[in-house]
Amino acid sequence: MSKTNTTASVTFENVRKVYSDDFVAIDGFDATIEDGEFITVVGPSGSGKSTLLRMVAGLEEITGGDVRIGSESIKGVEPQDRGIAMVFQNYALYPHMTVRKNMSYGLRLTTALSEEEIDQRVRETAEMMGIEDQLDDKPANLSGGQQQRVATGRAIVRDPKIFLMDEPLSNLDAKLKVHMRTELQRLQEDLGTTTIYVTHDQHEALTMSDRIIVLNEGELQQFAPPEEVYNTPANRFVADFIGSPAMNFFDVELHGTTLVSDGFEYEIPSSIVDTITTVDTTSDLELGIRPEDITYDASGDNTITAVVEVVEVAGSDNFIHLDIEGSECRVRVSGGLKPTVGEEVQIAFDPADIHLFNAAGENLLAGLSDTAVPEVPTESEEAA
Amino acid sequence: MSKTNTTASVTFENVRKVYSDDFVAIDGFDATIEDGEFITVVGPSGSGKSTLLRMVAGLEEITGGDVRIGSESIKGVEPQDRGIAMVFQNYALYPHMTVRKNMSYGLRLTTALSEEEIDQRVRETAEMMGIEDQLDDKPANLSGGQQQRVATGRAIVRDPKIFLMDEPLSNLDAKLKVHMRTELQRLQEDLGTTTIYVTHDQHEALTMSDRIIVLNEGELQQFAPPEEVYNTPANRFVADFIGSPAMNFFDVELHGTTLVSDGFEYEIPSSIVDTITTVDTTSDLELGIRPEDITYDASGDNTITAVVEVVEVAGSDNFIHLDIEGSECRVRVSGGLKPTVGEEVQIAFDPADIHLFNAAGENLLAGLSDTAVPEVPTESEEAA
Amino acid sequence: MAQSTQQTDADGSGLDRSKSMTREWIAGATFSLPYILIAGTFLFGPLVLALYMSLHDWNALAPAQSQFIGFENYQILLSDPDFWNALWNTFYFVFLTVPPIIIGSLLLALGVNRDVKGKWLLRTIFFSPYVLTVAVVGLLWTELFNASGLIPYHLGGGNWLTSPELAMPGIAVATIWWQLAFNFIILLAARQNVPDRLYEAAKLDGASTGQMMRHITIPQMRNPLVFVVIVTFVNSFQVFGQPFIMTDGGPTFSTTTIVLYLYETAFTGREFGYAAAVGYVLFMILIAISATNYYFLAGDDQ
Amino acid sequence: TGFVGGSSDGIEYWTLFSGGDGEVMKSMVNEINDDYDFQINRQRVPWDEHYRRLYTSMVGGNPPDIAVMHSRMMNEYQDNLVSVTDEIGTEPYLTDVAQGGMVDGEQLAVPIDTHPLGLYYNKEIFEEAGLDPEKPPNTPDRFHEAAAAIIENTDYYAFDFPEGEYHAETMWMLLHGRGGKVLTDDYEPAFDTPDGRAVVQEMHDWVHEREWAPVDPTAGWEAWNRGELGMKIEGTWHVTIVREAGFEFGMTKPFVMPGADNPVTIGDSHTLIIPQSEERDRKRLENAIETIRLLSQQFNDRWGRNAGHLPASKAALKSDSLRTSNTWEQTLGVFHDMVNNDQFIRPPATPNVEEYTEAIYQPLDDMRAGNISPDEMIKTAVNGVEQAFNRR
Amino acid sequence: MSTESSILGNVSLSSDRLRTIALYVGLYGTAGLFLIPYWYMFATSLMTRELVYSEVPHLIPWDLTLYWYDYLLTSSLVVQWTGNTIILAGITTLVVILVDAMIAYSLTRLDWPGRRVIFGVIVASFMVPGIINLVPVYIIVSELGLVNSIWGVVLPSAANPLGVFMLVQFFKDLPEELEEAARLDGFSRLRIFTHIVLPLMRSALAALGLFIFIWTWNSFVWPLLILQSESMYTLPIGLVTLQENMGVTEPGVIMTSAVIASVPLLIVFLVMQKQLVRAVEMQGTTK
Ligand SMILES: Nc1ncnc2c1ncn2[C@@H]1O[C@H](COP(=O)(O)OP(=O)(O)OP(=O)(O)O)[C@@H](O)[C@H]1O
Ligand SMILES: Nc1ncnc2c1ncn2[C@@H]1O[C@H](COP(=O)(O)OP(=O)(O)OP(=O)(O)O)[C@@H](O)[C@H]1O
Ligand SMILES: [Mg+2]
Ligand SMILES: [Mg+2]
Repeated sequence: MSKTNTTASVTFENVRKVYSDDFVAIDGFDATIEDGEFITVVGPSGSGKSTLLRMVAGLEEITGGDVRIGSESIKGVEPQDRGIAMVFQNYALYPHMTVRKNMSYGLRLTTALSEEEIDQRVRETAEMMGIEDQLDDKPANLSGGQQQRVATGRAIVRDPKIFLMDEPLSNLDAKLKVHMRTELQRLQEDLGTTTIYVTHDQHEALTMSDRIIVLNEGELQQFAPPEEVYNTPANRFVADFIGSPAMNFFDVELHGTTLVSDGFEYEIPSSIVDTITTVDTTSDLELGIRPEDITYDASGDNTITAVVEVVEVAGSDNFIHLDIEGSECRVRVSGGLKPTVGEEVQIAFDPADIHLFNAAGENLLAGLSDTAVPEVPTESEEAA
Repeated sequence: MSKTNTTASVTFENVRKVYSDDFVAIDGFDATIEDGEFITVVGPSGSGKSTLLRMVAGLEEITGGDVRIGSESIKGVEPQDRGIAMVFQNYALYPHMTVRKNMSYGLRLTTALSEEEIDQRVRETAEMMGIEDQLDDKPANLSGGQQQRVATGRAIVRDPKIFLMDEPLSNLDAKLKVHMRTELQRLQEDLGTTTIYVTHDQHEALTMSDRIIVLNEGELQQFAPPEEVYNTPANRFVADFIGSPAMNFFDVELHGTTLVSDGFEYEIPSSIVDTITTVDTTSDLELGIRPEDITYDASGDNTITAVVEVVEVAGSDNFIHLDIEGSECRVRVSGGLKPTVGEEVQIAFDPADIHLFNAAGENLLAGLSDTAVPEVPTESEEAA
Repeated sequence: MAQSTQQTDADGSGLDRSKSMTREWIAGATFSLPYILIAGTFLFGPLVLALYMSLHDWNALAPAQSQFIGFENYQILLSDPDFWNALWNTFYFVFLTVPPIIIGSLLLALGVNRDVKGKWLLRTIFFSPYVLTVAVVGLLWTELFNASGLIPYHLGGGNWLTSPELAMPGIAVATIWWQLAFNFIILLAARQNVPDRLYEAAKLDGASTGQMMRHITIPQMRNPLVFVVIVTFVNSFQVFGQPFIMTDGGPTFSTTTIVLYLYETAFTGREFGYAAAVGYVLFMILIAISATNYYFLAGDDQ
Repeated sequence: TGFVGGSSDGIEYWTLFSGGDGEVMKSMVNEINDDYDFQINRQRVPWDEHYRRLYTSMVGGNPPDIAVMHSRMMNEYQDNLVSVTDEIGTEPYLTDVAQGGMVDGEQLAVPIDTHPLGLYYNKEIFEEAGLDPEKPPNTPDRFHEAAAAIIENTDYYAFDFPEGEYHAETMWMLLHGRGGKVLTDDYEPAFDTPDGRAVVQEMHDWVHEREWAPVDPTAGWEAWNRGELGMKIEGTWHVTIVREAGFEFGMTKPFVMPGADNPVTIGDSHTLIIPQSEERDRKRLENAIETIRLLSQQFNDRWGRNAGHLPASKAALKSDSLRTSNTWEQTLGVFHDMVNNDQFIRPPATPNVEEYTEAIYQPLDDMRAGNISPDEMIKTAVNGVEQAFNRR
Repeated sequence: MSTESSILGNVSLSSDRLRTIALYVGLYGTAGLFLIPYWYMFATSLMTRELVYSEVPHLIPWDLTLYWYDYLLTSSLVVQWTGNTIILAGITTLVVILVDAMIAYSLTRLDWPGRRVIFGVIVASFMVPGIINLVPVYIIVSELGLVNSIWGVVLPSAANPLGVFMLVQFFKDLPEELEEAARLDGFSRLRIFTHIVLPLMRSALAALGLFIFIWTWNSFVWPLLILQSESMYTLPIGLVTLQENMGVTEPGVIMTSAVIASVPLLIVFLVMQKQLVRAVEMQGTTK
């Protein structure tokens, strides 16, 4: 990879990865990551997130298709020559070397820098990461957060065009995780380095990234900014995977402008009906609605009757588990509200908040919502 | 423990536990758990939760004080004769025995039941737990949730007067945890067995229990129903420990009816002032306010100016980290709101929502809030 | 950097793949080469040579003059009373040593695992014979068993090692003292690996100490136990140094074990081909014993 | 020297001598090294391991240049030894002894000594038992009397005899005295005869009937060393050991078997051999032969004087230095007498020497330990000897 | 619960105590028996000749002498033998560790065809009784001209299947990410092996090394066959040559030589017991 190639965009072209046991881990993956973007890859365990990252890093062979950094294919390029740096889940710090050696090793082996230059770069990076006092410690003597910083520092010091991070925060406890999250985010904004960040924590994905890649079973589900993924999931999988507690789903059929399920009927506006009726069948639909979009104890038309089953007190909010003729439905209510179990209640929700999926799981309202939520994309730096 | 003693209340009387290395794990613990109650014990790691439970179980000796089940002391009673059953964090299933043998082992050893009776009881319990198909499997072949069910089933089958559970769900992943939580809760409601449930997850504690015991460093901090613990924490420790994200704290001094901190001033009603001024000093106070009790972008009097530092997108909600002249403050806002970093904003909060702690950490408004929140205790079954 | 040439073969995915695979193969082969060479030369080569020798009337001083005789050595062996005597002695020795070593080491391991004072001291004492060479063990116990030695003085029986009844038990005692250590350490570690929580659960289930032993400890330690049983069997079957030093097979060949017999036919009798045949028979017996043990002890798992 | 150097210069010479005779051999070799223009690397190999090592070294093709060998062991090696008939010959040596190195008219081994068995006795105990310490028990009757007197008049054991290999040699010696044999010429056991049974019975009775000797040979050895045992059958080499024990001793002919018309002593001899080797050049071979000549002739009187063995060289035997030595007076005179008077036999070199010897001494040891009867002993030994020759 | 159960409680308490007493008696009694041979060895080595040869065995050397030690140290090559043994055991240990670590690394961390088969063969070779091979190995070693050379002793034991087996278990636990991080840092395989794997596996290698060291120190038959000159002997062989004096045994010499042969190892044992325990445990967990 010649140094003149400074554009650090990453292009995946029909990438395929088959492990030696004929297991297809990534299939037909296409995506283009712009220079400077912070991209998060989410998906359930085993969906191929690490595989994707490791192919970019050169730790796994690419079975089919191609990956390009800038305009040049990475095939045949040695890992250390790809201009990438990686942060591992368990940091992969060399336990027997000091922080200083951990950070300088790669430089010493792959660059022609003098000892002084290396030392200076290590020191600058350590200062940036706030670990200058730990330079002579061994990793085992550092706290989790400090280890994380060293791992990140080791990546930064090599001045890569692309950062690859595989669940870099998952070994930290909850509080530290939040802290390091913002730290990493700031850092990336300062450095402007293209970053691919793997996580299975949807929280991290929503918080940190310019755009999110949602993977499932090796296939790309959606590649969009966080709000879009949250508000306009491309399909049922994304809708279910993103959001906590998860979206409620109900099997429904469309009769005229009414969605009919086993336990309730719900009127929808004709604008939505128009969109839907372009599909083959209207009898095998799924209605999705997020717990926070449901109004508890509503009155008026178009409400649904439900019975309180369990009340989960969670401090700031309570979650009410409702039973709608056999289907379960979760509703988020404010912390003060604590109904008695067995109580009957009316709920309602705004048709603008509903999601509708066909039998194949596609979001039938995706186009509609897109226009209905014009503020997407917001402040992502796609154009950088 | 004679069988005629059917009341399954548990009384701790000045209980003390000193480990052989002179480490005081529990000190002067007093509490009474009523028959049929679901009690959760929470506290940070090392606070003595497991120790407390294990003393009841008979796995640790009681160094001082006494524990009574019903009216009789458990001292000198063999564990298997105490009428208790325990579910361990990692289940402690016998790996080399089938599920059936795991469940029947205790019955076979301690009761005079015939093989058929034992078998029937095991089968009934397994059906209740939904593991009847796994009866002939070994634990290693079960999923985490199934193992959890077996462990619970093994406790239930012995028909104990008291369930002891030590972090029974902590080995499950997040989704399964929520599921098993409601399952356990329902089960306990059906069986009505007194339950002492140890967890370090405040979420579980708030959701599941009739009353919560908050422990810290071996000492009882608060013993009250969930809402009371959340709304009227006995002290700063409880306030900080319960609630996520945690409460915001500010060092303040009281000047007249104004709370003065480094970064802001805040007027409080005189009713509160009256309560406070009974204490020694009013210069060393701490003001606490939960992120969800803060109004973002407020106007009018008594507002505080802050600068947006980080925006955490979490789907349904966003969390804004604000900087108030050096102090950090988190605010929960709705998912749609996404301010720019660096923006200046006004925030406000209702004096009814504030908490005030003295230097010793005591909640100065505890009595006040108690009256302000009359619905406590609500539906807990204390009187059963 | 300098990869411009490789950039061009964008379509050469197969090429790229095989190149990097080949590199890993070469690295793998290079790292294994020393071992493979050495093992081939000094372990497997000789094994084949031994088999070849066992099919010959081997003339060691002039190998070229050796005669191929097929399985005759094996046939002779089967009708050789000395072989059967040695085999019988070996089984007797196995019988005398294996159960005490296993049961003894298990008991000591369980005992030391308890919360006793001086655990470290006890472990050190029980483990220490492990570092002794067989020469020292043999000579030491020869002195102890000597007619004027400590053991006959206190227990009677004259010189144990010259009595046909007591010679083998004497060797067995020395062996037990010496070999217990290894098993003891393994079983101690195995016992310490059994999670405490299982005992706590069993305690709540009302199990007595004996029941915990039978229902938790033994099943939980099964794999190490199987290992220890097999290793003890294999070692006892190959016993050589102790009778070699302590009795030289006597009195009247009552302590001549199979390996001692092999050694003597090879180096005293100079019947290398025949000795190789004895070796191969021993090899088969060891495999059979290990397989049987494994089958009976570990067989019903899964 | 040591580990790193190795040792390939000079003549490799393997001996099995240790203790007293080891020291003597060492000083002889040192002297040769000092006085001659070649070097000898003397290697002392443990007694038990000597032949195994020698054989395996020949198998491996790197034998020493010279090795010590008992003449009875020759059979296995005779095809692979260098003949020295022309260079040395049998002339300088006692005829009988030199014959041990001859195979088909070729001289394959050169003797340095012979080391027969004798009867050592403790003069102090003799005195205590009322016996004349200067009248050695050199006939069966005198032996019997002496033993009875010691048992009668002292608290000591009367007698002891060796275990192991020399146990078998002792039996052979006694048997031969009665005209018997251990093996026929066809290597069949020849001791299941009235004479054989008598000998075995006698050996049994020493211990179990008359209780002259302790059951445990180690106890006997220790008692002898403490000066608490009257008489002991031992070889020539024993003189260097018994001198250390600190009591007055004498030695006589071991004619202890009643009814032996032609009593003999038995003794193998140490010989020197040159294993064939392709690696050895002419010069080296010559040096090796020279070494053998020196050890078996020039230095041979010293070997007798200091190591206690009866020298094989006629010249050495006649030399003044030997004749006037202490050793000659204490033991060698008697041994020489027996050799001169045809009261001496050599165990012949047969195949499987070690095996059939073991087949005899194991049951003998067993019988002494009281485990089997004389009849059982003979039966076991007959089987064992047959087995030793039949296996192949 | 009533008085009944509290009586029961007392009974169980005292039976607990009885059990504890039995446990202590059993363990310390056995430990005492275990120590007797050592005591006898040390005591005899310090006894005068009279005591050694006395009719009843003595446990207390009331008449002390260093005669036997003096005798052994001055009239034998004991010191040199000790040196030889240390050198031999040291070199063998290093070679075994290097060779075994290399193949263990290749078996666990490199993907090449046939490695499974090779690992299986190595595991199986564990079962081969060494004695079968004694003669053929000797023939091969002498063909290679290694007789009477230290390498003739070292090489035949250099490929140690047990060592491979133990190290494979350990290398498996080394996080793969470390190696990947190193590859991204531009390490070659060799460099990964020498700079990452070996340093990180130090304690496992130390445990294995100690095990091999003791094993080599104690080996008898093979060095005896290969080392033909007295000045090259190892301690165990040398000591056996000492007590062979035409079938004469001197208990004083025997026990003293036993002391000299075992004391160095007993000291190593006391100092490094932890590593040794670990090495043994490693074997126990291999199945
Ligand atoms: N070396 C390999 N050989 C065979 N299959 C593999 C290999 N590595 C990964 N896989 C399989 O490929 C799939 C994707 O693995 P990958 O590690 O990329 O998942 P992931 O999304 O990172 O999961 P996680 O969140 O658990 O880290 C999984 O099913 C995994 O079992
Ligand atoms: N057997 C013991 N000996 C000595 N100290 C102990 C022992 N068991 C526990 N402790 C100490 O007692 C304190 C309380 O331990 P305990 O296990 O009850 O904590 P916990 O609240 O259950 O913590 P966690 O949430 O980590 O399970 C800890 O500081 C612990 O180190
Ligand atoms: Mg992954
Ligand atoms: Mg705990």
